[in-house]
Parts: sequence; C-alpha cells; structure tokens
Amino acid sequence: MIDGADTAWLMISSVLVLMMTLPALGLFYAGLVQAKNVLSVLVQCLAIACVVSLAWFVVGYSEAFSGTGPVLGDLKALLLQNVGRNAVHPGARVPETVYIMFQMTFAIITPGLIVGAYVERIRFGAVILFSLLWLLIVYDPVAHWVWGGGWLAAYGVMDFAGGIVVHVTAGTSAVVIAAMIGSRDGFPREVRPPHAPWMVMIGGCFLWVGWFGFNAGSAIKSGADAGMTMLATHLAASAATLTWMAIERVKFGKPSVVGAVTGSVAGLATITPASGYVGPLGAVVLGFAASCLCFAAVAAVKRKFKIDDALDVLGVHGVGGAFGSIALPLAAGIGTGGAALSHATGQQLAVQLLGVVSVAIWSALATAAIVKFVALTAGLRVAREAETQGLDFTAHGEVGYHVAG
Amino acid sequence: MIDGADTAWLMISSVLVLMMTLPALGLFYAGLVQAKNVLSVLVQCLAIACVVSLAWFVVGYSEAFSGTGPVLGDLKALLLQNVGRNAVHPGARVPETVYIMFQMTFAIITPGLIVGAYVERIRFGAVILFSLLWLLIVYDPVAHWVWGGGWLAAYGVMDFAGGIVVHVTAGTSAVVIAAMIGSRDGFPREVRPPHAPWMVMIGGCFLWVGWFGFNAGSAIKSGADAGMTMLATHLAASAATLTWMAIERVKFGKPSVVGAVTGSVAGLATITPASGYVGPLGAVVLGFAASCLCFAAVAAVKRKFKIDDALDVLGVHGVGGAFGSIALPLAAGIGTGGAALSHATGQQLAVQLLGVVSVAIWSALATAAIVKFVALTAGLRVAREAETQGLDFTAHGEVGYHVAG
Amino acid sequence: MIDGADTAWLMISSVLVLMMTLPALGLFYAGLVQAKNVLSVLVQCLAIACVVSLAWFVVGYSEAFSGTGPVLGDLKALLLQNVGRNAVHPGARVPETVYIMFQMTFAIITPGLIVGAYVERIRFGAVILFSLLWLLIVYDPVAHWVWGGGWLAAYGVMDFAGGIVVHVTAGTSAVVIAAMIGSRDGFPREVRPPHAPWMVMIGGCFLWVGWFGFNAGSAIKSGADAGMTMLATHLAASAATLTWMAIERVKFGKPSVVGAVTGSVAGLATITPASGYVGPLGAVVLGFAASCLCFAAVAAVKRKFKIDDALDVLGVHGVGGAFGSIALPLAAGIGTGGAALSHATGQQLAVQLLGVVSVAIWSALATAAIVKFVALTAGLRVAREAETQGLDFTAHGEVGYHVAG
Amino acid sequence: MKFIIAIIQPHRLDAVREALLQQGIEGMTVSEVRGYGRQKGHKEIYRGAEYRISFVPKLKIEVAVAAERSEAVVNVIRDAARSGNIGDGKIFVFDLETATRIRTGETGVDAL
Amino acid sequence: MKFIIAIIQPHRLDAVREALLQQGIEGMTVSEVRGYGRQKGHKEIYRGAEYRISFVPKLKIEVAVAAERSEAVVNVIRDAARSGNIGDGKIFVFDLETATRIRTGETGVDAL
Amino acid sequence: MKFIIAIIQPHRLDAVREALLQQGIEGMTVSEVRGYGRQKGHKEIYRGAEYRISFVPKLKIEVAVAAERSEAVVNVIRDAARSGNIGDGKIFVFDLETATRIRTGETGVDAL
Ligand SMILES: Nc1ncnc2c1ncn2[C@@H]1O[C@H](COP(=O)(O)OP(=O)(O)O)[C@@H](O)[C@H]1O
Ligand SMILES: Nc1ncnc2c1ncn2[C@@H]1O[C@H](COP(=O)(O)OP(=O)(O)O)[C@@H](O)[C@H]1O
Ligand SMILES: Nc1ncnc2c1ncn2[C@@H]1O[C@H](COP(=O)(O)OP(=O)(O)O)[C@@H](O)[C@H]1O
Repeated sequence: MIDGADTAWLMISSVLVLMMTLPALGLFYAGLVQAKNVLSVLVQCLAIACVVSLAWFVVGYSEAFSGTGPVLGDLKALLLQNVGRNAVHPGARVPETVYIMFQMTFAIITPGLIVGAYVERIRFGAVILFSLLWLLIVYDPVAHWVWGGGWLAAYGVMDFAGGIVVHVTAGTSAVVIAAMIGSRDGFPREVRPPHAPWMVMIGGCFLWVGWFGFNAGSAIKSGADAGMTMLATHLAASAATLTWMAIERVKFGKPSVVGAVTGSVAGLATITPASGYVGPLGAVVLGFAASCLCFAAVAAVKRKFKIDDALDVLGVHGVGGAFGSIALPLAAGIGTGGAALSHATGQQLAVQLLGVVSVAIWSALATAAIVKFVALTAGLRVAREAETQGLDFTAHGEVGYHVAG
Repeated sequence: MIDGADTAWLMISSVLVLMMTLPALGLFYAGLVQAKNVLSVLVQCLAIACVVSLAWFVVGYSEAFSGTGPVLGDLKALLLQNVGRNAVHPGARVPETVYIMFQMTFAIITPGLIVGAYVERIRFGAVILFSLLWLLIVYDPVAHWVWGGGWLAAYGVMDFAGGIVVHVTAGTSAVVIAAMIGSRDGFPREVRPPHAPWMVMIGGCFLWVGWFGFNAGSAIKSGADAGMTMLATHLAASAATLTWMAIERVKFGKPSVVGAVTGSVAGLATITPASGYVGPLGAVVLGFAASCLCFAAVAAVKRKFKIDDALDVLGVHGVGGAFGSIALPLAAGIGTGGAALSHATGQQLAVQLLGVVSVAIWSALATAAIVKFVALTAGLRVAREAETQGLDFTAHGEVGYHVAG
Repeated sequence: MIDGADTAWLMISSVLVLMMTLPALGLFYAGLVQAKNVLSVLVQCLAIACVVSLAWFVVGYSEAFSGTGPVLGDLKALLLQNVGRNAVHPGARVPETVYIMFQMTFAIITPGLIVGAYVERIRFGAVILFSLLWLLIVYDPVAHWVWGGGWLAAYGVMDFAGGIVVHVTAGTSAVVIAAMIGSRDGFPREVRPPHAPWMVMIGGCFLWVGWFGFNAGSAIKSGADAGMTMLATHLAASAATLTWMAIERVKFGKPSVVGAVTGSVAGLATITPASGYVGPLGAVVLGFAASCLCFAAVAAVKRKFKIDDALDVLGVHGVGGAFGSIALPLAAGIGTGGAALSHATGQQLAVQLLGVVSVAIWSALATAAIVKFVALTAGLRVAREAETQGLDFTAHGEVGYHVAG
Repeated sequence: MKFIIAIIQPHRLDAVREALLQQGIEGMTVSEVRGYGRQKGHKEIYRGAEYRISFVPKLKIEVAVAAERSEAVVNVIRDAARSGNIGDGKIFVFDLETATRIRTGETGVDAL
Repeated sequence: MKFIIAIIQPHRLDAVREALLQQGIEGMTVSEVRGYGRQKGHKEIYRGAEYRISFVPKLKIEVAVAAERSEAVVNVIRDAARSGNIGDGKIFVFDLETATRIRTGETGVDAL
Repeated sequence: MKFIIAIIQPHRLDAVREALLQQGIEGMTVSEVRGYGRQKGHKEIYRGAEYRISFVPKLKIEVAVAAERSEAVVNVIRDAARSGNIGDGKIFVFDLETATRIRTGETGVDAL
C-alpha cells in the first residue's frame, strides 16, 4: 500500500538529489576551473544527467533493480514497460515510479562526480560516450550487487546511501580516467587557480542541503530513521568543515573558502554509507576523521602520484566514501543512537572491506577498458590549441562572461 | 478532512513553484540579456511576483477558483475574507489556504514568463501595470475556464499543469506585446549575445527542479499519480535537452549551453499539460518532438516574422505548451503507464484543439487591448538613450557588476 | 507516536531553513559588500553554521530545549547522548532528532544574521569565538525563555517563528558589535556600493522561499496552521516589497533592486513572530507597515546614530522583528483567519512588549560583554592595510573573481 | 606615423568604428577605462545611503595611422563620437616612432 | 603638452585623485592593469596545491597637462601614490602633440 | 628611453614574459583590450540567432626600456608573440621623455 507521507518524502528527496547535480555539482566544479571552461563543466553535468536518465529508462533500472540475481538484474523493466501507474515498490510503501526516480538521481550524480577528473581537456563527445558506458558497465552492476539483492548484499554489505555504490565507484574511476587522459597542459606548475571561489561555495552549499535528500531519503520512509540520518549527516559535515579549516589554518596560516567547502564535501561523502547507522557522536567523529584523511589524500594524489585528478574526485569522494564504508561498523557503536549491524563488528568490518575492495577493482578495470574504447572511437582529448583557448568557445561556441557588453 | 501528507506535498510544491520565479526564471532570463540590463530583469520578476500575489489575494483567486460559472468565478473570496483557517479545499484533502498558495505561484510565473518578450526596452511602470491587468483579464479567466469549472472544463479539456493556462496564454501574449513594443535597437543585426550563459544554466536547472512542484504538485495529492507525473516530467526534459543539443551539433557543429537549457525548458513546457496522463515512453516521445518543433519555431519567429520576442517566449513556451496540449491524447496512449482521457482519442483531440485555439485568440486580443491601454497611460517604452545606457542604471539607479571596486 | 507527514514536513522545513544560511544569507550579504570581501562573508556564514551545529550538539540543545526551568535548560541532553533513535518530541508527532535538527537551523541563522554588522573589517577568529559565545550566552537562553518553557513562555509571550528569539536578539546584538568594532574605513562618505546587486537578489529569493520552512515549519505539523502561516508569510513579504519600492520611487525617483529585496526581508522578518496567528489581511497590513518602519530605521541608524551596522541588521531585522512581535496581538484581529491569543489583546500587548524589551536588553548587555572579551583575547578588528586590501586575500588567501585567467 | 588615443562615450563605439572603416582605417584597439572630468559621476542610493561614483565608464580607442592621415582621422573620430554632452571625451595624438606587425615582421606604415 | 602615465597601487587612487584636484587637475582617465616587476606576485593555495599569481593588480592613471605643469604634476602623483613599498609603481611622461575636446572641437591646452 | 606597446594574442603572454625575462627585462604592465583588424571576430549562435562579435580579445603589454635596448626588445617580443596567424598583433614604439619610480623618486633608466 502506498503511504502518502513516505511518498512525499521520497519525491522531495528525489528533487533534492537532482538539484545536487543540476546545478549544485555543476557550480561546485565550474567555480574550480578556469573562466574559459566554466560553461563546458556546466553542460557536461547537464548532458550526463540527460543521457543517464534516458539510459536508466531504457535499460539501467532493469539492470540494477529488477530481479535479484547475484550479478545483474533481469532486464524485465526495459523501457519501464512493466511498471504500472499504481505499482508499489516491493518492501516499501512508495510507488514504483518514485523509487525509479529516486534511484535515477543517484545514477545521474555518480558519473557526474567523475567530471572533476577530466575537466578542461576532454572532448564533449567522450564525456557522453564514457558516461553512458560507465553507467551500464560500472554503476548499474555495482548498484545491483549492493542494493539490488546481488552478491554483496547477500554477504551483508552495509551501504546506507552510497559510500561504495556512489563514491568508491566514482573516485576509483576518476583517477583511472585522469591518468589515462593525461594532465592538463602546464600541470602542476602552471595550472591556474579556481576562477570563482564564490561559485564553489554556492555549489557546495546546495550540495550540502541536497545531501539530506541523498542520505535521509535513502531511508525510503519518513520517520525516525530518516530523522537520525539527517542529523548525523549534518553533524558530520559540520565537523569535517571545521577540521579542514583548522588544518589549513595550521599548515598555511589561512583557512580558505575552497578548503572549507572541500571539507564539507569530504565529510558528506564519508558519512554517506554510515549515515543511517550511526548516532550523533559517531557522526561527529567520522566527520573529523574524514577531513584529516581526505586532506592527506588530496595532496598525495597530486604530489606523490602526479595524477591530474583535476578537482580531486579520488581524494575527496573516493577516499571519503571508502573510509566511511569501512569505518561504519566501528562508528555505529560510538555513543548512543546507532543502528544494528548485519554481522558482529569484526565480521562486518571484513565484509565492508570486501565490498570496498572488490568494487574498487571492478571500477578501475572496467573504467580502463571503457576509456580505451572511447579513445579509439570518439577520441578522448581536445587538441592543444583548443585546450589553450578553452572548451567553452571551442566545444560549445560560447563565452561564459560577456560583462563588457 | 485534511491529509497531512497531501498537504505537505502541496506546500513543498508551492515552495518549488515560487522558486521557479524567485529566482530561477529571473536568472534564466537575466543571463540571456546584456550585462547592463541584468538587474532590470530580476526586479521585473520580483515586482510581478508581488503585484500578482496581492492581486490574487484581493480578487484574483475569487475570479478564478471561487464558484463554477462558465466564464468567471463568483468573487465571493474577495480579500480571502471567506477563507477560514481550517477550511478544506473541496474535492481534495488539503487546506484551502494551501490550494490558494499553490495556485498563486502559477499565477505569478505566468506573467513572469512574458518578461522574456519585452526585456531591455520596457518601462518599469508598464511592466507592473501590464502584468496586473493581464492577470485579471487573461490569466484569471482562462484558469477559471480550464481549472475552475468554466466552459472549457465543461467540454472536458485536459490540461494537467498548465500547457494551456500557463504556456499558451504567456506565449501568445508575449508575441503580441513584443510586436507592439517594437524591436530592441539594432535587432536583429546588432543584438548582443547572452551576457552570462552560466546564469542561464543555473536558472534553467532551478526551473527544472522546481518544475516537479509545478507538475507533480498539480496532482494535489501525494501518491502514485504524482509519482508518475514526476517521472514523465523528468524523462521528457531529458529527451528534449539531448534532442536540442543534437540538432545544434548537426546544424552548427557545436552544442551550446544556452541551446541545451533551452531544450530542457522546451521539453518541460511541452510535457506540462500531459505530465499527469502519459507513461514514461510517451513522455520521452513528447520530449523529443518538443525540441524539434520549438527549435524550428524559435527561428521562424525571429527570421520569418521578424518579431523581437527577445527571449523566445512564444517559440519555446507557447509552441511547446500548445503542442503538448494537442498531442496529449495521442501521447497518453504510447506504451504503458498512461491515464484515461475524458473522451475518445479523436474527440479529445478536437476538444484540446478547441481549448488551445480559443485561449490563444483570447490571450492575443486581450493582450493587444491591454498593451494599447498601458501605452496610452503609463507609457510602454523607454527613451532611446535609456535603452542604450541600459535599464539597470536608468530605471533602477544601480549597476549589476561593480567588480572593479 | 511519530506521524510520517509531520515528520516529512519538518525535515523539509529544516532543509529550507539551512538553505537560508547556506547559501542564501551568504549570497544576500556577499552581494552587498565590496568585491574584495565577497568570499570572507560567505566563509563567515559557513563557519558559523558549523560552529553552531557542533555547539548545539554538545550543549546548546540541552541549554535551550531540555527541561523547563525558568532561565535555562537542564543540560541532560549533553552530546545528545540521551536522545534515542526512536525518541518522539514531547507534545508533537515528530522524532526528537528532527526537532533537534529543525531548531538547530534557527540557531545557525541567528548569529549568521549578525554577520551583516561587522563585515569587511572583522578578524575571522573573532567571528568564530563571538558566534560561539553568543550562541551559548544569548541565543540559547532566550530560546529557552520563549520556546523552551522558560519565564517568558510562562508569561504567555507569543513568538511563532522567532521575531523575538531570532530577530530581536540578532538586531540588538548587531548594533552593539557594530558600534564597538567601529565603522569601516571611510564610513559614511567613502563607502562603496554593493558590488553585486544580482547576488543580493538571488540570496534574497532563496531567503524568501526558505522562509516558508522557517515560519510554516514552526507549526511543527503539516496541516491547516502551516498552510495559513505560509500564505500569511508570502503576502506580508509581497506587500513589504512593493511598499519599499514605492517609497524609493517617491523619495529617489527610482525603485532599486537592493531596496526591493530589502523590503522583502523586512516584511519576512516582521511577519515571522505573527505568521502563525494572523489571517491574510492582517499579514498584508503588517507587511506594509514593516517597510515603512524599517525604511525609516535603516536611515536613522546610519545618519542619526552614525553607527556602521554595515548591512542594516538592526534596521531591517531588529526593528522588523520587534515591531512584528509587538503588533501581533492587533494584527491577529484584522480580518478573518487569525488565531487566538494567550491573553486579551491589551494584556497580550503588554506581555509582548515585556518580551521584546527584556530580550533586547539582555542581548545588548551580553553582547557588549562578549565583544569586550573577544577583543581582549582573539582580537576584534583587522589592521588598516588588511581592510584596504580586502579580507578575501588577507584572511583567506583567495580572490573572488579570477575572470581574466 | 601618429598614434591616436580617443576617450569616448561607450555608446559611440559603433558609430566611431563605422566612420573609421569608411575612412579605410581597419585596425584599432579598444579598452574599458573610467574617466574623471567635468562630467561628474553619479550617485547610487542603496537603503537610504548615498554612494558617490566619481568615475564614469568610458572607452579608449587606440589607432595608429600614417602621419598624413592623422588630422583627417582625428576629425572623423571627433564627429562620430560627439553627442554634444559634457563628457564626450578627448582625442590625443602622439608621435609614433616605429610599428611592427608581429606575424610578418613588416614595419612602418605597412605594419598598420 | 605632456601626457603622463602613472602605474600605481590600486588603493592609492583616492589619494592621487585628491592631490591632483588640489593642483587644479580636474581630468584624468583610469584603467585596471596587471603589473609585473620587482614586487613578486603571490601564491594562492587551494587544496594543498600552490598557484603562483605572477601579476599584481595595479591602476593606470593617464593625465594630459600643459607642458609647464608636467613636472609639478609628476611630483604630486609621486608623493600621493607612495606607500614606501616595493611595487608602488612608475610615472612615465610623453610628449603630446595635439589634444582635442570632442564636444566642442577645442584643441590644445583648452581641450584639457 | 623608449616605451613599447605590444598588442598580442592572449595565449602568448607567458611566452612573451619569459622571453623578456631572459633579456633581463623584469618589469612590464599588462591589460586586457579588444582588437579590431584583419582578423575578423567570430560568430556566436544562440537559439538560431547569429551574434557577430567584431572585437577579438587581445592583451596589451607595455614596457619602458632604455633607448638602446628598444630594438632588441621589439625583436624579442615579435618572435615570442608570433603564432603565424592573422591577428598576432602589433608592436608600437614611442619616445619616453622621463620615467620616475614612485617609491624612491629615482628617475630615468634607473627608475625602470
Ligand atoms: N586631462 C585629462 N587627461 C586625460 N584624460 C582626461 C583629461 N580630462 C578629461 N579626460 C577624460 O575625458 C573624459 C571626458 O572629460 P570631461 O571633462 O568629463 O568632459 P568633456 O570631454 O566634455 O570635456 C573624462 O571622463 C576623462 O576620461
Ligand atoms: N619597465 C617597465 N615598463 C612598464 N611598466 C613597468 C616596468 N617596470 C615596472 N612596471 C610597472 O610598475 C609596477 C611596479 O614595479 P615594481 O618593479 O614591482 O616595483 P617598484 O615600482 O617599487 O620599482 C609593476 O607592477 C609594473 O606594472
Ligand atoms: N592601426 C591600428 N592601430 C591600433 N591597433 C591596431 C591597428 N591595427 C591593428 N591593431 C591591433 O592589432 C590586432 C591585430 O591586427 P590584425 O589586423 O587583426 O592582424 P595582424 O596583426 O595579423 O595584422 C588588432 O586586433 C588590433 O588590436
């Protein structure tokens, strides 16, 4: 039976999660690039949202959420033709259509996150082809494994809102594509600073508020679980933001806006898998640890590995999501308010590790193959002059700022 | 009896639809004009929102939704003095106050859409006077005809969320006022490109997410209908966005940001009347057709008719809304998931056509009269020098960008 | 028992109110300052949100809402360790966690409002220390007095959504800190105009839509009261916006964007305490009076008292909130749709006056002491050169706009 | 060769450019400047406070021309840029010693 | 006549303008430029990566004056613009052949 | 002393700056300008309407040098700024009468 309140909550959560991509993630990323690439980032996010939505409708939802085979869905929902107007999602009290919509917004933002790895140098056609294949080959299967009754679900892997399904897949794939497409011209010495930190901040704020739909919506029900999830999400983000600012204050003397917002996102990515299972104190601890870890990871990717994961998708999302997923069994036990685990703590830890590692490996391998394919077909990277002139004009024929008339 | 879930959904939908005007539509339009007019567009949207709200409170709601006469409401709700704190909207399970609020947000955005026709050259006083009269003479009656139990409702016209009431009225009126106020200085040869495509994109994104309140809110109930409406809305917008990009790619070699967002809006306007009646496949087909049609219409208005409907209100909203309204009976039958029509398909088609055409005619005639009146009283157009200098400074005494201190 | 609909409404209201700070208030204020300080304002709002959230978790909620002593809470909810996952908030049908979250968003925005007083010259460390102490010494006690069962609640003071708790505290404290920190260099002769009125407008719009969560969320229940509150809030804001524009039109010849948005905020602040008690007509009257009063107050603070309350926190929020709180008993009786008072009109008026005055005095005294303490420890004001160069670079090492590559 | 710098009202740019084109002058460089002069700036009023904006937006046009065309070009700019109001701007003429076209290395009048 | 170009620190503009006004110089043109010189640019650190910003924001002031006032004006600007730090900027003086006021067609010193 | 104004393609700035540095020229001033010339502007197409953008973004580099270095500096800029396409820009050389360093009051070549 459909419950109006649960349905309203899941609908508004879907709206919030879509807003995370359109426009929040777009703004967050667009502010971090150079002024000559601001539009390209925005339109990449928009195009990914549309391509994923259609693919989700055609086959993606079937692959991930129809049937409970160990590896893949049963494809019975192709073109959503078996979805009745009044169908109810099994095990919940919301219409099937709303569940499809809610899950679609997750499928949209995940390849959207990867944009941060290849900005300022990728061909627009490659963005579209890559994101489509990546959805079908990486995201949909992994979503099935963890959330659709697949083999990781059978092991009892816990991932409340996508630490593994969203952040580990995106983070791992991001660093692979960044390495394969090569660094931006001039990296790391001559790369230009974020052209609009104010835009980063606005994008980050809307990511934050949208994330309540992401995490608390994942309860698929309005009530106590959603409530604690929301509170935990917010506290983790707050702790992470302050921690990142404190680190910057100590290391560089000044806490920056871009750093603070990066801390927020690190905290949000980290709490995501655990958000439905921890109490307030556990959330604060996770948030604090998130910024310490991600701060180090961001520097390591750039300096040690010299990979131009331009907007730090691995360092912030990948590392945060993996850490949150693994630390979840411990964090759930900190203070009051946590929820029960599927297994005893130690065993749960092992299962979580299995989940993170196997998904990371699959994401990396599959992404490498997809990128290779895209390079051979659509072509991966724009010409040097186009990169110099900027993608806004060369790929889209437009100029971001025409303030001088 | 009031249902908490339906009420919560309608309240949040009202918030989303208001957000479509404040600030989404403002940003969408403001990014498309020149830098010297950015503020004027924003404040026009704000002023319209306020004037319409007060007029709605004084008489507008009465005109449109109080009583079911064929042509006009019964004016019993003047100043909303007959609305009790706990009154329930007849036929629904939400408070009357929330229904008033929800419908008000539609009344706000509709004259707001017309802003796109006359930007960069209209007097601010004319905006206010025109919008007020237009609300009372065009919007309120038409809303009554279609949604308030008037003569078109009696014919069984179907318009789920405003293809006729919102988009046909706004689109037709836009082209009339654009023709009467005359083109911007230099049109079409010397007109300047959109000063901030990034702003267009942000505005477009918030329009998109707000549109879920517009369409799925129009179910006036949280549940299966709202769910399918939301899904259909999203899929149509996605299909339309990709279609517009594909057309631009083929015709000009490059898909632009402004084009992509225009496609989104075209898809959203087109699905609006049909959103509650179609299934997912029907929605995708409508979205695809929307961009093909609106792309052609936008060019035709500018090139063939040489009318400076500056931001393409007719081409995008009018044509999209009309097409969606007329195609609705066919689209509802595509694939599964559609809802029942009021009549047999053929007859429904005739009724829909009747609705679109009669509303278009009334909108055009009434707008012509109103514009004439405004021209004679408040004056329609600013002086040539004010147009050259920009409305921000000449009409509002401000400058949009003071970046250089 | 938890009600899903009430919970969904309170969760989404929490999201809306958080959005009022992140990013709405930030944008509203950031657009009003000079380009060289845009980031500092944004990051001040972000940091305040985080510090307040953690303090709320540690002790703030306990202070304000745990137990009903006359002056302070009982501190039983330290670290929220007594809050069970499924705890229900007494007297409501929502989870305790959601109530904590909702109230936290109010605690965040209130010190956020004070930012407007000290922008462009304060040390970042002072912002953090001041806001933390101010929360614990001013906000939490006052929230307890009025909403947590404290002595003002015992007197029957009515404050639906924070005219006293939010706006009077913030407004009074703002003018005190503004006076103590001193004017910006060059005030009033050489102060620069708002660097981005378009940003003010966007921020203002999101404040407006978020305010529905603030006011209608304060019903803590989805239904008729929330509905009327939303309608009243919107009508008051509309009336106030038009009134401010009209005053500017008459006095200066041109209605400005910044003025119009200021009017909106004045109307919203004024209706806040009364929003749950008035009908539509009362709301419109309050909105109209709000702009008349606040317009005069803004000028008075600057010209008469020569205090550089830079973004007019006292003039807009303080005066608006105080006026709305005091006028509430009268406004509730205008037209139909109002709610019952706690006392007879005259007595209620006296009680309201007592509430406003005592809270204003406490806020002023406590703020003076806190500011003194901050000045002696963290230091209050940046050096003259840092002020000239701008806080973005000197305090955060960043530049807001890098458009020229 | 001469180098001409004209400070003009922004909205006269199109007129000046077309007038120069008709004179066969096909190259010029334009930049945004702010001017201070007899034309006083304006006031902006925000929330009752007056902000004096002393500097007025202007455009600066730079054109290098052969010496003998200098006077004619000055006249053309003067006529095209004039709106008759205070603040219409100035035209300054300098001696230009050498000019080089970067692409070809040509120098002198050929480089223009 | 002479044409003076001064490159100054942005925050000295008001001081320079007032000093010039006191000298009776009531016209000038200002634009934003970026300077490179002994004053090295700064670093911005984002997410642990250092970005070198080589160019420093400066303002360029252009003033045309009668030849005999040139030296005095240079001195006035120099004194008003000086903060004593590296990067305070330069003042360049050029010979100005002709000046024309667009509005009236006046030329020479009268045009200033 | 000579004063060199070069109008170049924006993306050649780094190359020019490094070439100048190697010549020992450590000071320069850069600003954004828009150029009109043989290189025609571009079109932007929005919603099927073509917008002609006549002016092309360029950078203007200003360098004051001792007279005897002028030719060498012009050559260095020419070589570093050249990409071989129409629109590569121009280099103009002027006589510079005096130069003053604001901070120290030094004048002449010492001020550079
Ligand atoms: N002495 C000067 N040196 C350089 N530029 C000047 C000078 N005088 C005026 N200008 C420029 O010319 C513009 C117009 O001058 P103004 O005195 O306002 O009017 P008019 O051109 O009618 O005399 C100013 O805004 C300024 O940019
Ligand atoms: N040779 C030069 N030609 C043109 N402009 C110069 C030259 N040298 C310096 N400048 C300008 O003057 C500014 C200040 O110079 P800099 O060497 O940093 O300090 P200082 O003025 O103390 O010598 C530079 O930022 C640049 O704009
Ligand atoms: N006569 C001129 N005076 C001043 N600037 C000029 C002149 N001619 C060209 N320019 C500048 O030089 C730039 C390049 O000139 P253009 O004719 O396009 O190509 P090229 O440098 O290859 O001859 C122009 O964009 C303009 O900024």
